[in-house]
Amino acid sequence: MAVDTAPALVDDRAPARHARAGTVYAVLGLLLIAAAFTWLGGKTTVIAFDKTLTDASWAAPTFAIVLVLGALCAAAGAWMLVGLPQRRFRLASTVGVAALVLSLLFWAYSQEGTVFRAESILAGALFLSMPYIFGALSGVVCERSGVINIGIEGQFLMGAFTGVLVANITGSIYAGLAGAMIAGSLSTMLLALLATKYQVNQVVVGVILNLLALGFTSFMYDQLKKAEGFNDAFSVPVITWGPLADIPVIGPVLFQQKLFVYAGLVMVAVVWFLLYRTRWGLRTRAVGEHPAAADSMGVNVNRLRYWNVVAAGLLAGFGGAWFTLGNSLAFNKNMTAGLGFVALAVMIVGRWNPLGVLAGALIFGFTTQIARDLSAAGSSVPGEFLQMLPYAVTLVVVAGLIGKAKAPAADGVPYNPGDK
Amino acid sequence: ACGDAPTDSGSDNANASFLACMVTDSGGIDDKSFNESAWAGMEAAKAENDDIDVKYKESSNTDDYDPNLQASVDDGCDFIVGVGGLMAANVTTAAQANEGIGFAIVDGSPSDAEGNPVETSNVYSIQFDTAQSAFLAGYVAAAQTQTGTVATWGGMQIPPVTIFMDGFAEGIAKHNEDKGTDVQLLGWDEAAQTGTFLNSFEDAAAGKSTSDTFISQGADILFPVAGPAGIGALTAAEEAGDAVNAIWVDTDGYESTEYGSKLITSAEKGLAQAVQDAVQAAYDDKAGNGTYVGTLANGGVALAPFHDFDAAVSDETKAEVEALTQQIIDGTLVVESPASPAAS
Amino acid sequence: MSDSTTTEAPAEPPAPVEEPEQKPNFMRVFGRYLTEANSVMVTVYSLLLAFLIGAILLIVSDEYTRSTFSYFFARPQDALQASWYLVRDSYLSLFEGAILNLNTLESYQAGQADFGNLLRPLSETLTYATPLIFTGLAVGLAFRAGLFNIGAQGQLIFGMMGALIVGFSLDLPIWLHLPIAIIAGGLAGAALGAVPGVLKASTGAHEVISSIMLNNIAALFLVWALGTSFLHSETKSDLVSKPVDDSAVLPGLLSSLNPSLRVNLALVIGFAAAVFTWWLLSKSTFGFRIRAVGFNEHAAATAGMRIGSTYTTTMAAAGALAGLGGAALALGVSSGGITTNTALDYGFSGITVALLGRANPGGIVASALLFGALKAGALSAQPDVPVDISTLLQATIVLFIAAPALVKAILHLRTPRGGLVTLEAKGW
Amino acid sequence: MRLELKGLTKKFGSFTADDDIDLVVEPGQIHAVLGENGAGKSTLMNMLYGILQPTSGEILIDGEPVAFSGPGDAIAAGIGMVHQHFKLVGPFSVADNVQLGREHTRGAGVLSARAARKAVLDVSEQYGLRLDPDAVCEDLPVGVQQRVEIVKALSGPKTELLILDEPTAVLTPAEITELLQIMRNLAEAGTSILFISHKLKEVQAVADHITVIRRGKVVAELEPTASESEMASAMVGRAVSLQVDKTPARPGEPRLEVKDLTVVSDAGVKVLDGLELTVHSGEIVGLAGVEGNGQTELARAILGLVKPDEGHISVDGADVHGRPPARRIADGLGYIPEDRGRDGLVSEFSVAENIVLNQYRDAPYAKGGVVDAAAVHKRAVDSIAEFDIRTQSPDETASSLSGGNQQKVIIAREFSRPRRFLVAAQPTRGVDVGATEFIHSRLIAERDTGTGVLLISSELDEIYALADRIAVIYNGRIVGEVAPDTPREVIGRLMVGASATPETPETSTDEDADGGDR
Ligand SMILES: Nc1ncnc2c1ncn2[C@@H]1O[C@H](COP(=O)(O)OP(=O)(O)OP(=O)(O)O)[C@@H](O)[C@H]1O
Ligand SMILES: Nc1ncnc2c1ncn2[C@@H]1O[C@H](COP(=O)(O)OP(=O)(O)OP(=O)(O)O)[C@@H](O)[C@H]1O
Ligand SMILES: [Mg+2]
Ligand SMILES: [Mg+2]
Repeated sequence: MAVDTAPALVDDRAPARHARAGTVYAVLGLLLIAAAFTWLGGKTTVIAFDKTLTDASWAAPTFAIVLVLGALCAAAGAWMLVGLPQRRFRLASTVGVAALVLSLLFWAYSQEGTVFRAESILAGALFLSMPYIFGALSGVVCERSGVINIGIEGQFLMGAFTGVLVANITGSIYAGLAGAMIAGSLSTMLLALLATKYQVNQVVVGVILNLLALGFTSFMYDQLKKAEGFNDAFSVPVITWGPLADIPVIGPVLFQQKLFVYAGLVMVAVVWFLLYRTRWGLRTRAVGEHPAAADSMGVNVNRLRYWNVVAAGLLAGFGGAWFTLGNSLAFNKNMTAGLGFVALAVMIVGRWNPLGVLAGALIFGFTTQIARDLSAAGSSVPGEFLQMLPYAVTLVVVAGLIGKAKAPAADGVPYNPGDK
Repeated sequence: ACGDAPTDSGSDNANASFLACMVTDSGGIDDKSFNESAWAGMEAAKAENDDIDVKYKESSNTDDYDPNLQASVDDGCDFIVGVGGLMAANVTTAAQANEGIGFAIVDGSPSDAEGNPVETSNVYSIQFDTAQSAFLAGYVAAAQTQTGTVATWGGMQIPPVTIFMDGFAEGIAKHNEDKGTDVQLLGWDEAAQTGTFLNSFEDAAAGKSTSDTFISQGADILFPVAGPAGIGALTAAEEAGDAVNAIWVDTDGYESTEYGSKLITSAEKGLAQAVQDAVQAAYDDKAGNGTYVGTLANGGVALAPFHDFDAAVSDETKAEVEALTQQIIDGTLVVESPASPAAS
Repeated sequence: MSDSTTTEAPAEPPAPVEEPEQKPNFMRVFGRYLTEANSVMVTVYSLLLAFLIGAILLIVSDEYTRSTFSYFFARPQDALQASWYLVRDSYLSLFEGAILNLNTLESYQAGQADFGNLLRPLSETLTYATPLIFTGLAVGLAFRAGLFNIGAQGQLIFGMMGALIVGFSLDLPIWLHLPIAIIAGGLAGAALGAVPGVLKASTGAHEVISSIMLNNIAALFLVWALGTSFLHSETKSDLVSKPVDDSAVLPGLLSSLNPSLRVNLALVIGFAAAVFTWWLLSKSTFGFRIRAVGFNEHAAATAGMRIGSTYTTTMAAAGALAGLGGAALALGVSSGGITTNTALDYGFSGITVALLGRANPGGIVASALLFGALKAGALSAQPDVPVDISTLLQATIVLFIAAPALVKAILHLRTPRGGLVTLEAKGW
Repeated sequence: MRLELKGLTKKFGSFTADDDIDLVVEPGQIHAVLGENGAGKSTLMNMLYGILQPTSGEILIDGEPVAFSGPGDAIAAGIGMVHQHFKLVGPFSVADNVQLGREHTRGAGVLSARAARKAVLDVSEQYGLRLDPDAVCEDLPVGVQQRVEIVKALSGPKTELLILDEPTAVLTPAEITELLQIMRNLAEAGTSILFISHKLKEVQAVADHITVIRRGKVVAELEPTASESEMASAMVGRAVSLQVDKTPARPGEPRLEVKDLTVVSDAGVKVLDGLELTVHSGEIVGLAGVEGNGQTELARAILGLVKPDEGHISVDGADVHGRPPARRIADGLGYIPEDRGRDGLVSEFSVAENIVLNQYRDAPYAKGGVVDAAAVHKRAVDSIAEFDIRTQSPDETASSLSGGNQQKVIIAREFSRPRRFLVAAQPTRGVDVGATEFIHSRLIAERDTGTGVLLISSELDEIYALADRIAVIYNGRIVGEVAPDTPREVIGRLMVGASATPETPETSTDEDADGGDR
C-alpha cells in the first residue's frame, strides 16, 4: 500500500465558459437597462428608517441605481460567457441574482406613494420567516436521521391549538409554549413509532398525520367552543434590548422582537452546532446517510431515529405556537393555511442544513413582507400577483440557483438490522 | 333517521311543530361572520318561541348548496334560510320545486342561474345596506385619526365586503369635504375599486402582518372587513400600543371580540335580528316573498356605541354623526356603493 | 418514491364447499382467514377500528351522552344505552346519507317517493367521488414513475379554468363543444403538471417544492382571474365566474329519473380514465417505461430510457388527469359558475386516495368511492354528526390500512403465509 | 481471545442460511472461512458481530456464552469487523467514519476534531496504513476505502478478534501483500482473526486453519497445506475446471475508438484524463485496473450516460457524439453494467420484463405503443432455456433470483440481439464457478462471431483467461497496453501507477499471494 491513488484534480483557476447561465444573466441585465431607459427616467425610490430615525428619509435616484445594477448583472453574465475560474462561478451568480433582486426592489418602490420603510419591512420579514425556520428545522432533524417528515403542517396545527389551550388553562404563556412543543412532539411520536417499529411508508404517515391533526384540532375546537375560556388569545411580549434597540436598522430588526425570533435564530445555531459538532449530530447524520454503517459501529439506529423524530416534534410544535401565541391570536380551524408545506419546501431549499434553512426562510419571509407592503401601499400590480411573489421567487431560486438538492441517502428508508 | 337519540344543541324544543333550517355558506357555522350571526338569529328565534326548533347544514363550497337545501327539504324543514348571495339561484330553484315550504335568502334576492330576478311566492329576501353604517364609521375614523391616515383591508373582493369599504371611503371623503381635513385612506380605492385583500377570511396571521404594514405606513385606525381574519388587525392594534385603534364590522365588536378596549365603534349589520324576525314571520305564516333591506332607517344597520371611547369622541363629532344619520334616513344624503342592494 | 405491494397476492378466500361433511373443515379454514392479517381482513379491520375510534369521539363530543357517564357506576345502563343509540344513529345517518335512506325507502315502498329519491344518496356519493378519482389517478400515476405529485390541487384548478373558458367562450354544438371543453381542461392541467417535470429534468429542482409553489400560484391566479371581466359573471357581483354554455355541460346520468340526482357523465369519464390509466401502466410501452423509471431509474437509463422526458411526460399526463377532474367540476356540478372555493381540497385528498389505493387504478377508484361516501354521508348527517368526524374517520382508516403491522399488533392477528402486504417505503 | 461457535443456525423465513455451524478460533489464530457465494459466510460473521441474531446456537468467548443485542456489544467484547459491503458514510471524513460510535469528545458530547484526527494517524502509523483523516470517504478510491475499514476495525478499544470479510477483493497485489503481513503481525501479537476470501492462494499463504461452508453447513476442515483444487472441490462439491478454451484472436476493423476522452466529475475531479483506447472486431481487450480509476465512467461514456468534457468516442466507425443511449443500443452496442443491482436490473420487474428491458419498444415485443405480452413471454421462455436461468417462471420478480441467475438475465438480454460491440463490466462478479464458466465461454463465442469486446474486470485472473490484449487504466489514463502473457507483477505495478519495470527490485516473496483462485 505504498502508492496513493489520488486522481487528478481539475485546476479550479482555469477559466471555463458557462454559456447558458451567462446568456441568461447577460440578457436579464440588458433588459433591466432597457427598462430603466424606458420607464424609470426621473423616478426616485424613497428609503426610510422608520423606527429609529423617524424624521429622515432618503430619495435615491431609481434610474441610476437600476442602471448600475443592470450593468452589474449583465457583467456577471458576460464574465460567465467569456469564461471564469470554476471557483468564481458561485460569486458571479450570487452577484447576478443579488443585482437582479435589488433592482427589482428599487423599481417596485419607485411607484407613487411607496416608501421602503427598511426597519419595519426587515423586522416584519424576520418575524414572518419564523414558522418556516421552526418547521424546516424540525424537518431537518427528522430527515437527517432518515425519516421523512411531511407532516409539519399537522404538527403546526397541534402546536397552535395546544399552545393556546394550555395557556388558557394555566394562565401562563410559557406553559402554553411548553404545551405546544409537547403536542408537536406527541404527534411526531406517532410518526416515529410507525416509521421505525411498524415500518410504514413515511410519506403516507405524514399525509395521514396532517389529516388527523386537521380533524382533531377542528373537532376539539368545536368541542371547546361550547365553553368559555379555552381559546382566548395570549400574547408573547416584545423583548427590547435597551439601547441596542435604538441602533438604526439592526436595532429594530434584531433587538426589538418577540421571543420567537430569538428562539428561532438561536435554534438555527443550536441545531447546526448539534448536527455538525457533537456526538449526537455525527450519529444522527450517519443514521440518515448509511444506517447499516452506524449500526455496525454500535449505534442503535431505530432508537436514535425514534427519539430524534420525537425531539423534532418539539421544534415543529413551537413553530405552531407562532401562529397563535406568536401573533396574539386565538386558534382557528386550519389556521396554518398550508405553511407547513412551505416549511417543507424551505427545508429542501436549505438543502437539509440549518444555515440553508435560515436563508430559505428569510427569502420567503422577506418576499411575503414585501408583497404585503406593496399591496398595502397601493401598488398597481394586482394583489394576487404580489401574493404569488414568495412562491414564484422560491420556484426561481430552486430552479435557477439550487438545482439538484440531495436528500440524506437513507431518507425515508426503514432500517432493519442486517440490511446491507 | 334519528331515533331516540337526543339531538344537538341541548334541544329543549324537541317537540316543536315548526322546524327552521339554515344552510351556511362556506366558512361554516362558526365563521365569526355572517354565518355565525345568522345562526345566532336562528337560535334566538328558537329561544323566543317554544314551538320552533332549528337546525343547520354547513356548505364547504357552492357545490354543496343544492344537496344541503335538498337535505333540509327531506328533513321536513318548514322554513329554510340560505345564507349568502351566491346561493340565491339555488334557493330560488329549491323554492320553486317545493312551493309548500318557505325559504329565505340572506344578502341576495330570488334569481335564476343567470342572476336575473325571478318572481317567487315563497322566497323571503334579507339584504343590508351596510354602506350606510360604514359611512358613519368612516366619518368617525376621519374625525378620530391623529396621523391623518386610516386603513381598511378586506378578506376577499366580494360585494358584502366592498360595500363596507365603499361606505367607509365615502364617510372619510365627507369628513374631508365638510371639515377641510385631508385624511388618507389606505387599502381601498373606491373609484378604481381596487385595494388590499388577503384572499382569505381565516388567515388571521396574515391579517395581522398586513395590519402591521399599514401601521408602519402611518395608519392609526384600522377597518378590517374580513370576518375572523380581521382579528389580526385587532391584535396588531393592541401590540402597537395606545396610538392605534380599530373599527369592527358586522357585529358590535365590543361584545363579540376580546378587544373591546381597542374598538372605537363598529359598523353593525343586524343580521341576527333580521333572521330571527324572518323565522318568526315564517312561523306566523307572514314571510312569503317579502323583502327586507336593513338600513339606518329601520335599524337593520347601525353604528355601534363608542363604549370605552365615549369620552374620546368629541361631542361635536357625535352631533355630526347624529345629523348625518338623520340625513341618510331622510334620503337627503345617499351613500352609494356598486355593491348596494339597490344596485345588485 | 413508489409504492407497490411487496409480497405476492394474498391467498384467495377459500370457496364455500358443498359437501356437508367438509363443513367443519371449511369453518376452520375460514376462521383462520378471519384471524389472519391478509389484505382483505386488514381492510375490514381497519374500517372497524376506525369506526370504533369514531364512536368514542362521538360519545365524548355528545354532551348528553357524556353526562350519563358521570353516574356510570350508579346506573351504567343509562350510559351504555345512550352511547349505543348515539353511535347507532350517527353511523346510520352517515349510511343513509351515503348509500340508502331508510325513510325514503319506506316512503318508496308506500308509493310516496319515486325511485329517483331512493338513489339520491348514492348519486351524492358518486358525485363527490368523481373529482377524487381523477386527482387520485393523477397522484397515483406519478407515484409509479417515482414522482410525488403534490401538485394535483393546482393542476385541478387550471383544468377547471381551461374547461370553463372553452365552456363559455365557444359557440359549438354539444357533440363538439363538450369534448373540446373537457380536453381543454385536461390540457390546462397537463400544462401546469409538466412544469415540475421539466424543471426536475432540466435543473434537478425537486418536484415537491415546485408543485407546492405552483399550487399556491394557481390558487391565487384563479382569484385574480375570477376578478377579470373575461371570467367574471356578468350578472352576479360575487366572485363567481360566468356559467358554461348548456352545450358544454356534462349531462346528468340519472337526471331523467329525478333532476336532483347530480351524478353526471364525469363519473363515466373517471372510470374510463381509470381503465385507461390501468391500460397505460400495464399494457403500453409508455407504462413500461414509467414503471421501470419509477422502480429503478439507473437501470432504466442504462437500458436507454430517457429519464428526463419520462418525468416530463408522466407529470404532464398526471396533470392532464387532475385537469380532467377540474373539467368535471367546471362542466358538471359547478357549471353554473366556479368560485375560489370550488376546488376545495380535492387535489390534496387525491394524495390520500392514491396512497390508500396503493397507486393502482382499481384501488384508487375504490378508495375514491369510499371517500365520496364519507363526504356525502358527513354532509347529510350534519349537524348531528360533527363534520370533522368524517375527516378523522378518513385519517384513521388510511392509517390502519397503511400499517397492517399495527392492526396485526392491536388485534393479535396471525401473519399470513405470504407475509404482510404493506406499502413499500422509499425515500425522496 | 478464544472464540467458539456451537450449533449456530440462522433462518430467513423458511430459508436456512446457516445450519448448525460449529467453529473454534484459538487466540492468535488466523482462521479462514471458505465457501461459494451465498454459502452463508457473511451471515455467520454478522451473527458474531451482533448485527443479526442467531435463530439458535451459542457463541462462547473464552468459554463464556455471550449474547450480543447489537454490534455495540460485540465491539465492547473486543470484536472488530471489516465488512464485505463497505460500511462507510460517504459524505463523512475518514476521521468521522473511524470515530463513529466511539467518538472523541471534549465532554458534554462535543466532538474533538483534533483527537479524532490524531487517533486515525496513530493507528495508521502503527500498522503502516497511510490515510488522510480529513479526506471525504466517497471521494476516495475503493482501495483506500478498504484501508479506512481496516483502520476502523483496529481502532476499537481492545480489538482481540478481527473479522475480515473479503477484505482483499478490491486491493492491488501489492496492497494485498501488505495486508497479509499486517494480519500475521496482529496474530503474532495475540489477535485472533477470522478471514474470508475467495482467493485460495491468499488463504494458503496466511491461514492457520480453514473451515469450508457449503449451503450453510460446515462441509470440511482443512489445513493450509491443502491444495487449491482440494479447497475448490470442497467448496463447490464437485471437481472444477478453471481453464477457458480459446483460439487466437483474428482482429478486424476498429469497433471502438476512444480519443483524448476527458470526463470531469461533479466534485471537479478529472475521472478520465485524455484516455485513448481502440478495440477491434474479433478481439477481447481486457481493461485491468484498481476499481475507481475511471473504468465506470469510461463504460458509461461509451453508452452515453456520461457526457465527455473533451474527446471523441466512435463506435463501429461512427462518432457517437450526441446520440442518446437508446440509439447506441439500437445500433448494436451491448452493455453489461458493473453494478447489477443498480444499473442492470429492475428488481421489482419480472424476469421476462427484465430480459426485454432495452428492447421493449422494438418489434416483436411491442406494436403501436403496446407491449405484446405473449411475445415477451415467448422470448423469456426461450432465453431461460438457452441461458439456463434458474427461475420458477418468467413472471417471477428478478429480486427473487440468486445473484448468479440475475447476472444470467442480463447476459440473456445482451446476447440475444445483433451486436457490433460489447462492453462487459465485471461480468462474473458475485457469480459462482459454474455460471462463470458459462459466461466466459459465451464471451469467447461472441468474439469469434466478430464482435469487439471491452472486458472491464478487477479480477486479473479473468483478464488473463479472456483477453487478447490488456490495457491498464490508472487515474483515468491508459498507462500501458500489454500482451496477455505479461507477468502479473508488471501489470500490478502499472495498476498502481508505477512504471512497468521496477526501479528498485522488490522482494517478490509473496508472489503466490498476489493472485486469486479463478
Ligand atoms: N436479510 C436476508 N434475508 C434473506 N436472505 C438473506 C438475507 N441475508 C442473506 N440472505 C441469504 O442468505 C444466504 C447466505 O448469504 P451470505 O451473505 O452469508 O453469503 P456469503 O457466503 O457471504 O456469500 P458471498 O461469498 O457472496 O459473500 C444467501 O442465500 C442470501 O441470499
Ligand atoms: N430476497 C429474496 N427473496 C426470495 N428468495 C431469495 C431472496 N434472496 C435470496 N433468495 C433465494 O435464496 C437462494 C440463495 O440465494 P443466493 O443469492 O445466496 O444464491 P447463490 O447461492 O449465491 O447463487 P448464485 O451463485 O447464483 O449467486 C436462492 O434460491 C434465491 O432464490
Ligand atoms: Mg459474503
Ligand atoms: Mg449469491
